[in-house]
Amino acid sequence: MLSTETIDGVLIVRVEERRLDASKAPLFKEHVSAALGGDVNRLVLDLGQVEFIDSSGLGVIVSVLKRLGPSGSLAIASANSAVRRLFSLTRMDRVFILYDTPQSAIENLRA
Amino acid sequence: MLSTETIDGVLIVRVEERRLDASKAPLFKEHVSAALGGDVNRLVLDLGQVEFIDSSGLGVIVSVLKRLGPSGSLAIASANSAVRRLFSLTRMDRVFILYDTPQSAIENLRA
Amino acid sequence: MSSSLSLKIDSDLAGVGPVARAVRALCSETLDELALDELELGVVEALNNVIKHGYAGQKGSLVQVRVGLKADKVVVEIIDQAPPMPPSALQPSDPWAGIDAAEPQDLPEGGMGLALIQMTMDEVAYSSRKGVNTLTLTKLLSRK
Amino acid sequence: MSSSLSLKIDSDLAGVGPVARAVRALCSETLDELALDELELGVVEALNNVIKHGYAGQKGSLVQVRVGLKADKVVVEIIDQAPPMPPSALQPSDPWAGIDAAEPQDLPEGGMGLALIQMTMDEVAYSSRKGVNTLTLTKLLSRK
Ligand SMILES: Nc1ncnc2c1ncn2[C@@H]1O[C@H](COP(=O)(O)OP(=O)(O)O)[C@@H](O)[C@H]1O
Ligand SMILES: Nc1ncnc2c1ncn2[C@@H]1O[C@H](COP(=O)(O)OP(=O)(O)O)[C@@H](O)[C@H]1O
Repeated sequence: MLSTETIDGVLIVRVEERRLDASKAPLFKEHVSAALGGDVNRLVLDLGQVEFIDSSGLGVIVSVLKRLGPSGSLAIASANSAVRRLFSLTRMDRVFILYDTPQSAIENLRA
Repeated sequence: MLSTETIDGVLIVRVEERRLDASKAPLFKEHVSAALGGDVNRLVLDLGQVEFIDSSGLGVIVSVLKRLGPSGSLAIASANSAVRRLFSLTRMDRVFILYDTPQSAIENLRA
Repeated sequence: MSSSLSLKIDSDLAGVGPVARAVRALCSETLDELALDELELGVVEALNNVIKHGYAGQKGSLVQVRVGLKADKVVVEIIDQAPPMPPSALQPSDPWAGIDAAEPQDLPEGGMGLALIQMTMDEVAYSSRKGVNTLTLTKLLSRK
Repeated sequence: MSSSLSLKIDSDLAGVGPVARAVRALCSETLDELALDELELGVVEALNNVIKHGYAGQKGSLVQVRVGLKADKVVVEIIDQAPPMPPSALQPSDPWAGIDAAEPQDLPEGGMGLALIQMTMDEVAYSSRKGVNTLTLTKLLSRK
């Protein structure tokens, strides 16, 4: 469901599902929680393989942001047009920054 | 429906349709025929934008090969897996060479 | 071309994705990509709600999806026989009110489905008669 | 999950693509990519035949497509009320016999549809009763 990598203290979580929807949200939440160790507070969510997210999937992403706490940051990378539309409809594009590639997200979190 | 380009005497026909099927085969045949001037005999059919071809579309491709005559050659470029499957099911992969890119097709036709 | 499609699926969240993609595919020559993205999202949220809330997440019941392609619009009907939605559910709501000033801790994690249905569709209607609920979602064709 | 879908479309070649993609989407969690490619091709050829030959290329008649997702197979039925296929049409044929030795001029440009339907499907059955023709196409799930 996901794979992770750490670069310069930034945790990259690559979602390996085509759809993050209500049928997968509970398991997705478990897996991301497990990936978040105690001291991670900068995270890039790589959505390059994701074609579709619904409100349940978005809810999990918001819950991750909350878990990172006030000092944490969560950037979104490689969202396709359908996912970008979800973020703009729900105004979550004001809460999360959407980067075209994981690389540019990492650079910005590091800076 | 298609755009053309000539490189070193090789005519490249880029199909600008997602599906080449029975609903479009007659018009496709007209357009390719128009693109084939009198003295073209080496042609690359670039299927990079094509997601699906049925037997009617394949029939048009075969008709183009026939029009090129005994000294002509027709190479296929950038066929996706569905199109490759059609070519192998119909054994047309023994008649046409399928190249991954238009560039490699052109190089081989030129040589 | 005017055509209709009727799909019957089990009330299983795992079936929602394939059906939503089928609806999208059926409308793919009629709507543009942005409208297709919105349609797919609205249909998914509506089906999820029927299964999660109407049928309390239980498999084994039928949900019907009807798609009508008209000259000027696409109409998707979602038909179920679960207990109907409370009328209050359909009142316009904004789960993101005050989001600009909000702390992350205040952001909503749920309760966004109905608002998304309204935002992605041009018209939303709901009727419940003789134990049959019909949610009618309409997407108008953009005048190209 | 066992589910069923029923699509009714006008006998218009322009409608075949969206319907075939909808069938593909519906089976997308059930079959692998290669099987989906084959299913889509077989369904397109069958629908084209009904419209081109059964209904002589005329719009205005109905063609119904039913998709059944079973535990071990996908069954697609194509139902029409056109004059039935001649029994000879269904005899196994090989439009590409002798293709290895053939000159380009001898390659077939048509007459490949029925052969492709047989090659892409695991089972093909045809019945014609009381003016209703049903072509049943079955794709078995590969045992993963
Ligand atoms: N089909 C339905 N049947 C019954 N109740 C529903 C239905 N759809 C929505 N509701 C009610 O409306 C509420 C809001 O739904 P929604 O905005 O989709 O958010 P969520 O599903 O995340 O709770 C639900 O919590 C539920 O109480
Ligand atoms: N649904 C059908 N109804 C009537 N005749 C059909 C039907 N399908 C196929 N046929 C007959 O079988 C022949 C072979 O069909 P096919 O192999 O699909 O090739 P093509 O469609 O290119 O002719 C057709 O030319 C037609 O005479």
